[in-house]
Amino acid sequence: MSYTSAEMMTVAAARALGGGDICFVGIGLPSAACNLARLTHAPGLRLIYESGTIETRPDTLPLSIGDPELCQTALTTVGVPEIFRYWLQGGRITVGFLGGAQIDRYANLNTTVIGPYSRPKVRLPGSGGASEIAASCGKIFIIMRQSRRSFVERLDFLTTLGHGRSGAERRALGIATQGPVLVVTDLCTMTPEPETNEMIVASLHPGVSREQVVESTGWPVRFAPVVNETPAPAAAELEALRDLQARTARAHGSAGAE
Amino acid sequence: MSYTSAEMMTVAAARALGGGDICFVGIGLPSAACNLARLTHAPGLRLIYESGTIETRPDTLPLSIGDPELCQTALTTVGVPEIFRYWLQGGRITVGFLGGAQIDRYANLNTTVIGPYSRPKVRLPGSGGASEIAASCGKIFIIMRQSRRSFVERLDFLTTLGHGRSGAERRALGIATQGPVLVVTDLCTMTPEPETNEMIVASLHPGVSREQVVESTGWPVRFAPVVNETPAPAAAELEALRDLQARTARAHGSAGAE
Amino acid sequence: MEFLSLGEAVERFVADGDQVAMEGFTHLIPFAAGHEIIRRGRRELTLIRMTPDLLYDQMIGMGTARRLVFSWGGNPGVGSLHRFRDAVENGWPAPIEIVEHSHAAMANAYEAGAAGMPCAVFRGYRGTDLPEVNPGIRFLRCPFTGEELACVASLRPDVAIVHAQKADREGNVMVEGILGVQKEAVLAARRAIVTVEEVVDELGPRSPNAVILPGWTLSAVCLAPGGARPSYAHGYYGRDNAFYLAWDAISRERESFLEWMRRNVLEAPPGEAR
Amino acid sequence: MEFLSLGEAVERFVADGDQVAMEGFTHLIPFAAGHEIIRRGRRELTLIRMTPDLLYDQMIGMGTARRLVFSWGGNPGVGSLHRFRDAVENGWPAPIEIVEHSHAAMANAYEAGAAGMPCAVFRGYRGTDLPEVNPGIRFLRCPFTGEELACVASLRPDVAIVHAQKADREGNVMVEGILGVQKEAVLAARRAIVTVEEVVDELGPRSPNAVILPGWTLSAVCLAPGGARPSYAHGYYGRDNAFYLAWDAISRERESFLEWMRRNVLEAPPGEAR
Repeated sequence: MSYTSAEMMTVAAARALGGGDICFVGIGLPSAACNLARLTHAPGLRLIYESGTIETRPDTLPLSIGDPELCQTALTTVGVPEIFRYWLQGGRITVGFLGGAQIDRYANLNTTVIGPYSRPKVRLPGSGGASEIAASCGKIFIIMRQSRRSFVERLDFLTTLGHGRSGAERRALGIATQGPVLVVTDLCTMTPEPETNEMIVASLHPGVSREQVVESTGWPVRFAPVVNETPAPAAAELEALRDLQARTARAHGSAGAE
Repeated sequence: MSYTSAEMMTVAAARALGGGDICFVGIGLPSAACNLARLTHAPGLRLIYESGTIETRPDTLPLSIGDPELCQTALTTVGVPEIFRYWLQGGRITVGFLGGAQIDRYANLNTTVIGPYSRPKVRLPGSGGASEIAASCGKIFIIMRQSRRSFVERLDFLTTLGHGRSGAERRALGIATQGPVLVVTDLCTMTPEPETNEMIVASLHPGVSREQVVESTGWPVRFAPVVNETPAPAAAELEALRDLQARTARAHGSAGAE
Repeated sequence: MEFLSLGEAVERFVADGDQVAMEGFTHLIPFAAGHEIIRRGRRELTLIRMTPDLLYDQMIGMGTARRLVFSWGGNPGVGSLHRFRDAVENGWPAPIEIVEHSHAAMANAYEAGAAGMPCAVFRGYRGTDLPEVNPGIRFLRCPFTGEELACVASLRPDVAIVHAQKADREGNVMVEGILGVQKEAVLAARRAIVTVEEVVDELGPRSPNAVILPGWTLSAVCLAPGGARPSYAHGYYGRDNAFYLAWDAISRERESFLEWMRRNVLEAPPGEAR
Repeated sequence: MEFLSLGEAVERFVADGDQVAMEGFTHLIPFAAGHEIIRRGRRELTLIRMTPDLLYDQMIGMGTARRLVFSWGGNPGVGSLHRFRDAVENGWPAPIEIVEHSHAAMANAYEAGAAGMPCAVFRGYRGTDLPEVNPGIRFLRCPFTGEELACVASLRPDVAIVHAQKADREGNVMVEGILGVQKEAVLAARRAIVTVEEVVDELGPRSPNAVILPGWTLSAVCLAPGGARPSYAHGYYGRDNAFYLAWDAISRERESFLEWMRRNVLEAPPGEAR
């Protein structure tokens, strides 16, 4: 079965989630990956959205973080102060799933501005829940399309702490959680190098060359001693993803929804 | 109609409550007075108990602060952290109603120990909600039986701030609420003297002499320039109170309940 | 609490220069009330909202706001808020001051406001750049563990405006579904306006722990059926996701935005949301 | 989460010396679990509870506790807790250390524990003597207003034990009525045991905002019908106020207390509350 690089990315991200995980889900690509995991190999996966919906089981992907379907299929729904205090800050979440406009080699993220903060060239949405998600979840997965514009040598703004500007800030700040342990792109997967915490390429998606990854990365990207090929999406994975996306497009009244 | 001094006390306390009040109710005498007010002249009175029941309308007096009737007749019931944070500390309560084992001339209360704290002669229940009720409610009413043992020169322990040990502590501590504005006993009512905040006798219940009050007070009690006679309980007030207490006794399976 | 028309409530309780918190976390966004504020030409508002979405995009684009306090400004699942970006990037229709937080900070700041606290203490902002651009983010030490904790001033808006499912005749308002920070915003504010889908004689059978704002915590309750559209009201109508998608094109250019606002808000009857 | 008998749950999750929070604010007090702890002879416990009432009076009188953390120790509406007083005043059956707070402090400390915070900040204790006898009460200044605020360490018990109405087959527990601080106690604790009136296939139709503790926040769920008696379970059975009144005489003397405990707890079958 043929597939797109976006499908490869979503499938690779979904596979990283286990059935025992309790996952704090961001909207867009993370939401697609989390729900795909729940609908395939990890039916026990518990999804929590920052809108307060706990153990939600949507049949279509929500467009927003608080679509009706999320509440209707949830075990229960709590207020937003509670979700941030008892559930996120309280340390109940095993995996947080994030994206961003810019990422650096230590998996710090920028979703605030391109250009200077006071006179931005592009004003992005801002932190939302990300700053505290990155610190409070047991570990963080990041899913982003890879390009020189988004995988940058230096962030214009550090919205969300990965491993910090030197790679060692988490420990220095007394943050006990693991931080970003996986970056999934449309080209490859990356994991932090032991000791340095620099994100290095762990696997290349089928048909992707090292040169393509180098070309698409704004820093001199490095590769793990052994780089595997990411297993291609299985037919069952692709079917589940496409069904989900078709249901979603119908539900949102547009084929354009992701 | 004849009546007891306890009935006079409860009726006098009930009268002080207005229909627009939002009242944080302690158990026992305060609860009887608040519900009597609600069942007579102040049907619009809103009662909140620290168990989280908001706008409760019990038909009998609860024995505890969290009897089933309180929740069953409430507009809604919230958790205890919320009741203390949003409703009490949030400044939503106009009147707090308290009692105690000891009171001094500035209406400070002791509900902690008789004797030294580390080796108490009598271990009392402790603060419960009282410390923060006294600071956060718009004003405080106190209802207590009067005797030299309970109206004392010096508290063994200051559990709940009235006007402080000098009468001027509230302002010094930056507390903007009024504190105790009324003490109702089985003999008289007391209100704070302007300037000093010392509680002085404002009215004597029918048949009570100044000497009785002096005899029953552990400090050299003073009287307002004009001391009125507390109006005797009206028949309607007494009937409402007795009906309430009879219903309550039946409900609790004992005639002993107050 | 008074039952008022939405127009009268806005007239009496929202003044030029006010700090206004219109909340609703995706769900129950008070569009009808926001449109009324636009129609009445309120100016120089400090708009507070965790997720300024289409409603604040519209209000910013129509020049009601001088300052925005927020933690995530986007069209959820769609992309940018073009009017918000145009104001920040190009000062159109007027420059806007921004006070930027994380969601956790704003949720805690509303909670602290409802609780009558001057500030909120939480674990946040560690290792991020936001404290460098927002002087309202401070840190203090736990006296027991020595841990450094984030501290922000509590939010105490002049007026909070929220939408809810229903009110009874006493103005007690019941909210169900995704609750967001609406209860906190109302309890934190000096004044509060609630628009509702319907006014009923009795709230009826419900959980003993139903989320209810007693009438005495509110300034005004206004009947505004459909008042959350294109957002939604759990149990009443769904989210108009197609409109959220369509907004991207409508709002991208100033002209198409203004034309849409003229037809759908300025010249629309009061109390009606699109 | 595992479904266990109450005996097994206590055996595995409550150890000598543990900090144990058994909560329930008048409603849903976990008597059956407390009796099981007494039967199994647990010792040196730090008992935490806002309102130590009959259950803790019994546990203290039977010598399970070394320390009590509390904010109001009485028989509500009746009078003293005689066993608590005997322990504090006369050291019988053993001296007990007390750590005393106000309700607001304990409610905030549980909330902070559930929120993973090291401490709770609130407005409290001003002008009172408690800070003089409890070194765990500190004060800090709001960095924005300079106001002095109370600060107490968060409560993080080794184990929380609560009673609730029902659980589904996944161990998701639903609580209704007077909620107290049970949810906070469970989320603040390292381990949590919940006893329930019944286990059902599905929690069934409910408010979208029903108070639910997901199974994965719990260590054990134990079926214990009537497990809150003489306290009560909203929707199941009422409060035995007559017993609360009768307890005054039963507990006044050591002999009558011990005799009652022998007959009604020590020699009673496990899992059954009076």
